[in-house]
Amino acid sequence: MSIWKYANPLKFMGWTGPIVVPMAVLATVCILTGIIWGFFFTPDDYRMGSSVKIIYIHVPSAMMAINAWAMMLVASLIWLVRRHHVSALAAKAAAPIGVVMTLIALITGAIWGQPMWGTWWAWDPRLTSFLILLLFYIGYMAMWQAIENPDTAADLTSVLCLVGSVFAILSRYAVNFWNQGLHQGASLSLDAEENVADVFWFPLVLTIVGFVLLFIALVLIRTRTEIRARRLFSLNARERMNDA
Amino acid sequence: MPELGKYAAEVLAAYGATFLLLAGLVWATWARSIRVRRALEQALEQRDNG
Amino acid sequence: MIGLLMRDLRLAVRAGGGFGLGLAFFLIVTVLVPFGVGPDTGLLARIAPGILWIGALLACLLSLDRIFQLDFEDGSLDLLATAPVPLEGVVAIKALAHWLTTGLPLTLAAPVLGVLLNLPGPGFIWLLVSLAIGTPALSIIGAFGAALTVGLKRGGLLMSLLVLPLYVPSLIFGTEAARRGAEGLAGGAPLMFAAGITLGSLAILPFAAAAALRINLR
Amino acid sequence: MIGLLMRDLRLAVRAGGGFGLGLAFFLIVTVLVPFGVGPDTGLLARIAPGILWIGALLACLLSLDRIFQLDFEDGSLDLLATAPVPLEGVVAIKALAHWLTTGLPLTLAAPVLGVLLNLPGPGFIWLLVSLAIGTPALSIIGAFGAALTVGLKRGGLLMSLLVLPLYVPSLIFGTEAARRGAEGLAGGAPLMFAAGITLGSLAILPFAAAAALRINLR
Amino acid sequence: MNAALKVIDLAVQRGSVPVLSGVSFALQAGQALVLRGPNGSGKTTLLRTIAGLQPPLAGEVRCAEDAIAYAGHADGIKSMLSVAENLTFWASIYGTGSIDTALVTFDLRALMNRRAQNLSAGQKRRLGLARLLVAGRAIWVLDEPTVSLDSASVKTFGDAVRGHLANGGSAIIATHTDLGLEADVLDVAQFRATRIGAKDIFDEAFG
Amino acid sequence: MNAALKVIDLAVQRGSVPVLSGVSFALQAGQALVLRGPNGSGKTTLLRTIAGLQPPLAGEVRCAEDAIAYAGHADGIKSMLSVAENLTFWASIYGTGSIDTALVTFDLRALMNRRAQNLSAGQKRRLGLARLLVAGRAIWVLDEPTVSLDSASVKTFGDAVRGHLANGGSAIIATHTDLGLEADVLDVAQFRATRIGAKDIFDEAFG
Ligand code: HEM
Ligand SMILES: Nc1ncnc2c1ncn2[C@@H]1O[C@H](COP(=O)(O)OP(=O)(O)OP(=O)(O)O)[C@@H](O)[C@H]1O
Ligand SMILES: Nc1ncnc2c1ncn2[C@@H]1O[C@H](COP(=O)(O)OP(=O)(O)OP(=O)(O)O)[C@@H](O)[C@H]1O
Ligand SMILES: [Mg+2]
Ligand SMILES: [Mg+2]
Repeated sequence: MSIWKYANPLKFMGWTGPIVVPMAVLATVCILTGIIWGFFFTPDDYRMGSSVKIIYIHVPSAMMAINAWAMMLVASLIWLVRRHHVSALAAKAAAPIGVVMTLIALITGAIWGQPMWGTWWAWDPRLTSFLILLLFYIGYMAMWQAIENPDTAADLTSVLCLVGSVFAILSRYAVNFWNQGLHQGASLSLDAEENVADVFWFPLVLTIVGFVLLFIALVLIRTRTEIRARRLFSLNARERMNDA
Repeated sequence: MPELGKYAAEVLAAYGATFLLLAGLVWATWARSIRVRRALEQALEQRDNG
Repeated sequence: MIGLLMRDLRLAVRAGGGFGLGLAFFLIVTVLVPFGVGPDTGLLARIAPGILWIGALLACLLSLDRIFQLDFEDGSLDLLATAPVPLEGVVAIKALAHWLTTGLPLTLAAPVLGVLLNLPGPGFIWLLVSLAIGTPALSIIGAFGAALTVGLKRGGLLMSLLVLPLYVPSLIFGTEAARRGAEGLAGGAPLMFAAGITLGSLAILPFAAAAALRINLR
Repeated sequence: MIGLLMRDLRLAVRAGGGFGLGLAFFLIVTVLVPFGVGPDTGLLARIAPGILWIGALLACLLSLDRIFQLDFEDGSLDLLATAPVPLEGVVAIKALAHWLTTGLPLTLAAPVLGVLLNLPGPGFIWLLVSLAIGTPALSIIGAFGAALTVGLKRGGLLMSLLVLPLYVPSLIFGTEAARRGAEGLAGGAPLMFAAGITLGSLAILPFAAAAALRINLR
Repeated sequence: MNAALKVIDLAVQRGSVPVLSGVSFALQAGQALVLRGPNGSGKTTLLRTIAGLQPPLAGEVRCAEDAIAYAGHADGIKSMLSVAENLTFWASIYGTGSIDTALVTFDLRALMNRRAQNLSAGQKRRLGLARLLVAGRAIWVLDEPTVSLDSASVKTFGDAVRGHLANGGSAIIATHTDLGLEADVLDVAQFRATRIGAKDIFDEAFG
Repeated sequence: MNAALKVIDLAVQRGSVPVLSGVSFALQAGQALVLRGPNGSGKTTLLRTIAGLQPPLAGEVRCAEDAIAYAGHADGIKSMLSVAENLTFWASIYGTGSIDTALVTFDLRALMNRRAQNLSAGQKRRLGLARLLVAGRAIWVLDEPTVSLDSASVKTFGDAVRGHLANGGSAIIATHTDLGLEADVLDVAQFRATRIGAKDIFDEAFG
């Protein structure tokens, strides 16, 4: 028996059932602790003042926006190669979560930009590539919407996801080339010099973990829903078949 | 409530928007989950009875 | 395969003039811009390379949905899929036909329209070269988008939505080259990137598009 | 006639989301412009009202060819022409449905997209009002263009060509109002002209479009 | 008795080429007329002219206003709408009442909520014909109505036409197959337009 | 003798619904098989699966590579090209020689330079069928080929099929009308897919 057996829809429903709720609870706890810690018990930054508190939602959501797409890419590949339905449906389930994460990163960034850079929006590479990512998400979801037959939709969206990923990375480089930008560098790196101060670091890591757990919990719930919807589709189709 | 200084509006707006979006996402996930589960149960019942 | 290319070219010419109309659309977009942004020549000169590239891109985009849609509707695509030609080849040929009837005339016309937007002197040759190198990518990416959406009613708009983000890298490198050229700088580096994207797309996308077509036909 | 309106709205929503897609196209055009002209915010702010108007116009234009084309292809138009409803009314209803699914959402979205182009503060309300007043003219003029080209294969591109010049007056007055507004001036006068064009088109074009349809059907 | 439809010395054209000329007949209420003729003889052109979709080259079609329901090669079905939605739409356009009779007559009850996209060729055709019942018009003008129908459906269709005639309606039907109807047959081949004496070439070209 | 086409325990689906299952038959060279069945019984779906346009749900279709010529409800005719141009295009795609035999067989010589747009329904269909001769394939898979043909053209078509069989070809034809062919008849209604035992419910849904 390989690990693929867990991708059987019935098995999947079985083993995910018990872990959904604990996962959701754990996610809530992590996010709440991280946010409360960050919001109430960390000092202001000497340069950014209290606006630094936005970091606790901005950075986790930005990371999850990218990670959600990465997960969709892997799931699409699995569907195309091994044709496990759960995999295709998980990709479908992740997209709306990714969109919301992208939107949160964009909106909190835009709000943050007003005091820091004096503008809501600038065509900075990081910001721009997020906008492009948003477009990819919208296109991907529109594609799922537009096709009635679920298997056809799974196939076509998977192909789109693969090609889209290549072009998303290309755009990232293109945008960098185009404009050097205002945005922060990577400050979570181990390189001490660019690192954010420890006081910000701990609550931030906690919210990041919380967002990851939240993502997993939501993907599980949504995938389970999609599996049921898929089954419902088959039943209805069969029903209509028998009527005819 | 900590002292937010001159950035109070920005910080609160950011948290508020995030909260709204996350709440919307969770609600949508929840509602659809329940709706689909009901519909499926109904369909199964209909199939087994009819 | 030559037969297919000839047929597609002939249809493009017969069906109300593939060349003429793509060009005319490009012309009109270019003409609308001064109405929209006002007649200040300095301003127009600065935005000229970008607007010309965007105009070419949109003119290209508008003609995409017919790459496969008509053949799908009248059943030709079913027949082509069962004919002894590889579907990848069909995609490549159709993209080529699209480029010959759209990208190529647009490229040749762009410098002429540059005059309308006060494009600075050195910009002309760079614009021409960047379009010549960039538009083939627009056609093959477009063919991929068209293949993805071929079965859908009103797939045209969905296709635009899918295709435009894919166009971004080509657009950025293409306009960057043209803009640097217009400002008298060297645009060699972005041009190389644009060429890389075109070659990469030509190598990979026919396969992706053929796969999408097969899925849509079943 | 209500039945026709409801059917068209339903089809627009079913066919992959009429609203969503028109909007998305508008969004993408707006996003592409900075890629084309470069990230300089001052420059973007100056061209913002014009670009937003042109974007709305193109988004509108792209969805026009389906006003009558699909109904023509599947024979519905033949049947509507022999049904006990005046063809003028059919045209008016179809233009209305088009506006509800395209012009209206575009108008509402334009201010949001204004942020991306750094549209100056006072410009927002003027942009909104000028679009609200101008876009109905775009829909009815578009319906006329669509009626003229309905029978033709690949009429889409020909239609763009016919319709764009007709859009010029609306575009000029609309952007003028929005631009004056963005610069903090009063844009009332151009707005009046735009309203005049809209009302005039609404009064006359349904008849012209119905005549064109009758000719194309025979 | 007054004829429901009267065609007098009609000449019809397609692509500005005269196809038929001198067509005359009258159709009484309760009567059906079957048009026959080999492929390309001009049946479709004649029917479109009678339905008012194209102007006659010469002659006249006399019938009451808004009396004709036309059904051609294309069915006017929206593939994104369900069977019931398609019919309801036409019912609202013709201002007639319910679609139930039409659904029952053409055996579409079971398919009612199916998207038209997902119908087979014959099921689509049945939907197209059901529109005739919803239109509530007196004169049916039908162009090859039984294409892709199986024999049971052809019989259903024949019954529907017979019912229509019994209610005082009339029908004119172009077909290549046997519908099992008691109807007069008109062979359109006899009306084939011959080239008019090419005396004045320019007048002829602008006829 | 080896079968030209062998279908083994085939199950076909449409819109992820099983339509037919357990279909098995063999087609010899020189043999024709007529598929019958009421509207919506799954003939089109079966033929598309045999032609390789959609994957089977289960079972197998065995035949030589590139042996099948498919002709469906839609004709694949370009209305802006002339009759001769349409055929020449397909001849070049299939890499076969001249189009003359096809033109003569289906009586299209006179219409050769006419745009397909300006053909009548039956003339268009003849053009669609002429493509089969140009394809030069051994197995013809035809879906309601005689729709809108007049009786003379139906006879022409029958002769063409007979000629094809005599040359060692074979044909499988779905139709509702009588083609006057000496062919085996297969009623697809008997293969109607029934619900599979609902043991593993999710697997069933995803079958
Ligand atoms: C709409 C605007 C913005 C977007 C789309 C955006 C996007 C991002 C992204 C993608 C990351 C990287 C997260 C990761 O490490 O994976 C990030 C991190 C960060 N952003 Fe933003 N950002 C925006 C605006 C801003 C603004 C205005 C500021 C403050 C001046 C800011 C400050 C930061 C900081 C401090 C980090 C953490 C850097 C790190 O740890 O890597 N961002 N943002
Ligand atoms: N532009 C044109 N120029 C010359 N002849 C034309 C033109 N358009 C159509 N025709 C011819 O007009 C004739 C009438 O066609 P019509 O469609 O009315 O025939 P039909 O009787 O309906 O045939 P079918 O039984 O095949 O449907 C055909 O012979 C057709 O070839
Ligand atoms: N998405 C779907 N869901 C359920 N049933 C479907 C779907 N799509 C098609 N069907 C049904 O599949 C069946 C098979 O259709 P098919 O086109 O193969 O029939 P056919 O035998 O060719 O009929 P005809 O003689 O009318 O052409 C039909 O009953 C059709 O209604
Ligand atoms: Mg006809
Ligand atoms: Mg069929």
